[in-house]
Amino acid sequence: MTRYAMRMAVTLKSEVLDPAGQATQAVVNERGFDAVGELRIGKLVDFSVQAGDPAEALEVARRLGREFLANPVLERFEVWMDQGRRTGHDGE
Amino acid sequence: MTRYAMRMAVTLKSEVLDPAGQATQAVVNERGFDAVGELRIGKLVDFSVQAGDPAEALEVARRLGREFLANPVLERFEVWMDQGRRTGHDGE
Amino acid sequence: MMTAQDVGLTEEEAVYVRELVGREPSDLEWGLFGVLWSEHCSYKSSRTRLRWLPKEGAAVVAGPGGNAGVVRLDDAVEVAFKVESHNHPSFVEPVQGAATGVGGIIRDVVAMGARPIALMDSLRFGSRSTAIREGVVRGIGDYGNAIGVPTVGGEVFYGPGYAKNPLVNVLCVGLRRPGREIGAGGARPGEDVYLIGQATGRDGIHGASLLASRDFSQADQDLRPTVQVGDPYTGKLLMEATLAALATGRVSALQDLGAAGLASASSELAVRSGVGLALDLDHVPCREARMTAYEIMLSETQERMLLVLDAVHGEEALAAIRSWGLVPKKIGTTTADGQYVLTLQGKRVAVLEAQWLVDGCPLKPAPAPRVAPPPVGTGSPPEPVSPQALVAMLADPDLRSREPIYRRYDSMIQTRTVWGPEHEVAVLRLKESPGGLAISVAGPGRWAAVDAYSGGAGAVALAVARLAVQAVQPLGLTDGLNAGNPDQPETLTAFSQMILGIRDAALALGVPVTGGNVSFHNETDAVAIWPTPIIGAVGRHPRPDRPWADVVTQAGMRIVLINPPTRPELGGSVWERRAGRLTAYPRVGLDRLRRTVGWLRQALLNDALGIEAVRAVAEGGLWLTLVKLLGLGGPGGAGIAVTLADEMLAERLLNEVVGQFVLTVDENHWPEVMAELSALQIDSSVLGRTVAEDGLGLTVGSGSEAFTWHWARGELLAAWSAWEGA
Amino acid sequence: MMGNKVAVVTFPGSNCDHDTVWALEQLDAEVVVVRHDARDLPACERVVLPGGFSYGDYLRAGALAAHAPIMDAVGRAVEREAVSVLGICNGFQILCERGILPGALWSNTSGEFVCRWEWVEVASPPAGWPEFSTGMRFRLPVAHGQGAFRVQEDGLAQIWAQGGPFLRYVDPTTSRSTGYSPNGSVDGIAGISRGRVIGLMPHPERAMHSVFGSVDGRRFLRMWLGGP
Ligand SMILES: Nc1ncnc2c1ncn2[C@@H]1O[C@H](COP(=O)(O)OP(=O)(O)O)[C@@H](O)[C@H]1O
Ligand SMILES: [Mg+2]
Repeated sequence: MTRYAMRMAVTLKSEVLDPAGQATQAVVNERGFDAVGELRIGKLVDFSVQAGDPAEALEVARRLGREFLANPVLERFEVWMDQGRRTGHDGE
Repeated sequence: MTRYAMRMAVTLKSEVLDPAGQATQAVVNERGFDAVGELRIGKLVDFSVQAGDPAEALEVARRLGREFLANPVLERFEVWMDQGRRTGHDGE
Repeated sequence: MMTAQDVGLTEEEAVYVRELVGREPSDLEWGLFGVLWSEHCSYKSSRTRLRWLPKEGAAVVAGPGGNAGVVRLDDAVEVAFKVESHNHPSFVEPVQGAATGVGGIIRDVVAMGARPIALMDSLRFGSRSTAIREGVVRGIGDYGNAIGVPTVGGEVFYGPGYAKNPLVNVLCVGLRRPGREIGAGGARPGEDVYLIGQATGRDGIHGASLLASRDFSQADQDLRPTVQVGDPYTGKLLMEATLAALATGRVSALQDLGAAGLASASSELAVRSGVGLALDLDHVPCREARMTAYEIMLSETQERMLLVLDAVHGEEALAAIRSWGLVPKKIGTTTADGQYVLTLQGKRVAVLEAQWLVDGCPLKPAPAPRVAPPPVGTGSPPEPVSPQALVAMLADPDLRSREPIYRRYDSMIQTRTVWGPEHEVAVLRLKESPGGLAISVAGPGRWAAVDAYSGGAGAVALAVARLAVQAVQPLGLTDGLNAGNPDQPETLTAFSQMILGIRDAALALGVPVTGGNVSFHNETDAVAIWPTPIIGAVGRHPRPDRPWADVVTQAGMRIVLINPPTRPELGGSVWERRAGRLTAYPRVGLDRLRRTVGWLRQALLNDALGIEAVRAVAEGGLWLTLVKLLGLGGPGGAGIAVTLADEMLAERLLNEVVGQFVLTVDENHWPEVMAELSALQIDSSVLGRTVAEDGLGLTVGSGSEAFTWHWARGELLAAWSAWEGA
Repeated sequence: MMGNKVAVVTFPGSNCDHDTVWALEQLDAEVVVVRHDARDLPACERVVLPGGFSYGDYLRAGALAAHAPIMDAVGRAVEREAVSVLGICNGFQILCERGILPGALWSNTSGEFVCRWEWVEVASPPAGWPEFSTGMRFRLPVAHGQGAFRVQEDGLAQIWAQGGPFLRYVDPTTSRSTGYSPNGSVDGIAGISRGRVIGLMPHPERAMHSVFGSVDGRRFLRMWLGGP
């Protein structure tokens, strides 16, 4: 079994309004960042999955996204292996 | 000027307590996802930057992270160009 | 190797430590002395002065010394209450600093075996510190709302010294049944010591203990510990688990973990209980790998409690804790040998006497109290009063509506709140007793800016006056004392004066001080705050289902001012500050106030006197009191028409001397009221009457010289509530 | 009238549970408190999911509680139409997260928690509760950070096609319910129903006595219990 570092992006579906993102963008534009646009705020979930192989780890991660981490009414998610990140159990 | 799609991950520093991640992981483990560990919840900010070249866009994005999007006391951020994502102004 | 300086001790203190221990202490031992002898934990500059405060009172069940004071409300209910500051952390990280401040004072109240039922917060900011203010308000809401304790009131004031030294003082009130005393003092040798709650991380090491015990400057940025993050969810489980464990009757002693974490909690528990303690640090659940003994002992991770359980029946308490999803960990035992021994990986890493840590620090002597003669309470020449200036004043940051702040707090949860933050005193109806509870908090910082004595006395006077308008006698006071660097002689003198003012007022008004908090070093880049006393008061409300009105409700009532000013006393007022000056706040006439509140408490209960609405004059003076009497919160029941003499108009309308009350009295009963007042030699003057026409009318002068200003309700309301919080 | 045995479910972090029990008991309901980790509901006609911050409202309000074992039991009972369910505030959020009610409750547009009194109006009485008639108003407090009701476009159309949402906020300045909300709810929706399941953001259990500002919560809960 290996521990795979995973990263999931949970974002609002593109047709869904993002008031928080809009408010942040308004502030940011006001404070001189006028080149910044289309700002939207989502969630980023880092976690590890103990699995036999990468495919299995991804499968677990996807199920986690569907059942827990994203709200299907308004959100979508992408998940990927985060090779750069070491999990706490590596080399300790 | 080109509009570059950027993505920023804002995450809690590793030594900072993440109550949301902790509680989420506990429930997730209890409900059958026992292979999942080290779960931490951060923010994901998608935005576009209008700039002359990618380097300039990245520079603006980094400044945005430092000055607005991340709280330096608790958080760190990474930002990257998100080639896959089309910004709203392309072909729409 | 650790040096004495590294842990914040002075040369002399280090010499004294070596003498006590009789050898060169280990790094860990130095660290323990460092934090426990810090200003924050040892009270070395303040303890000798706090002794001046009166502690005795008929209702006092537990005075200063425990985690919170406790007073008896009636046969069914005792009230635990205390104010705690979280000033430094709120500057470093406003949201988490304020949130953990709320969590910390809630745990203090729980540590007395009481269920927290209400919070009030007293905040101070620079007038342009929007980001800090918004963060603090969010943090207070995040924690209080989620843990389910209503925020029923508070106060917010502004001043330049608070820009880089925001103050976040939170008052928590809890209830317990009589006979349920618990504290850190009940452990016996041979019992088990348990730690429950959040796993220990490297959070806030040196935070409250050392950082809050020195001034803050840019150079200290590196010293910034890992910021503690509040976790109201774990806080809620911990609160319920602790109360459930206590209900089993199997808990011998209890101590929350606050400043200086396990080091402070465990040594204090050992000293209070008069037992030795052997802790095995390997059993402390840690969030991070390879934490050192030093880190484990000094960590200020929130949401933790230390319990000592009955050796025979402790299992019952453990089961109660587990039912709330927490995993209690046994981390040591109490012993008979009086020693304080810490073990890590089988090695004894510290062997001390807890007494040395808790009571060993040499205290700074306090000179015998000497009260400076009162300065002449004239204030300064007033600006001309104009209707425009009066309206503009309603939008002053110190006076304007606080609704944009308190609407972000849940003020109603637990369904006891009869009067919440929109009133100047909180009134709670209790499910536990037919009597109610009234809570007030007061401490305008300006009042202590020039004369700390009169500011201290004024804060006590106002807290008491705010209860008196609900016929409530305070059972006890809690005091949050905030000041700059105590090593500066002027700061320490002002601090002493502030305590003396509190003492004199408490004595004159017959109220004991049952606890409080001291926060020094509110000083950044050599700019210090005004000495800031914050007083909380609690008492039994005689009829919580029917509070006395604080707004006019019908036309045709007389409007009366009790104790009208006899001297020009604009010192310390908002009006004066708006004119660019700040002189000493006047000395409150304490004897006059005592007689007045004594009369009010019985007169209000006497329906035959026909007193309808009543308000205490405070910041903003008579002017703001009249505006609020109009009832800006809702549609008016009536309008107000008053007349004031032309000479000294500003002084009459805008002085902030506590002791003045505005009453509306039924026309027919006015003679009886007047007779009672004159029998007690309490001055009063009739200001005018409530009228059918809405709005506020002020006639200045008399006869042919007289002129009248009139403001529509909407105009006043618009000015007062223009602020939208951004 | 149905029996009045009511199960009040508590999750770790629920904090309006005591207030809710207290309110229901004043209306002579027989209340039994059920833990989040129970596998089954007790024999009862009604279930209340009270307000609070279950699991800290971490991740999303109600998201973690939606997976608690007791919610499997609630879900089964709803499918069998064996119980009436009332979700108040956090309870409403849990019902949406579980998919028992449509839509989702998102962060208030202001980004801030809001605690204040609001008027709400019955837009469409839930089937089986003739006591609630269209246009009926209640003055109730709200206290939430994530109370903006949101739904996909077709979801909203569906709600209206089926008669409309249960409750909408009333604009305090115009006294009409035309989309005003304290939190950014779509169409000013304060509560919805589906079958015998009702969810609402305001807190009826806090409006049981005039001394607290209104008795409309008492009226509301009495009707929900099947009384006049
Ligand atoms: N200003 C004060 N007035 C009265 N008592 C005080 C004051 N400051 C501190 N105390 C008392 O000293 C004791 C220790 O206070 P503190 O260290 O703040 O407690 P804790 O660690 O529980 O927060 C408490 O019993 C408190 O009531
Ligand atoms: Mg304490």
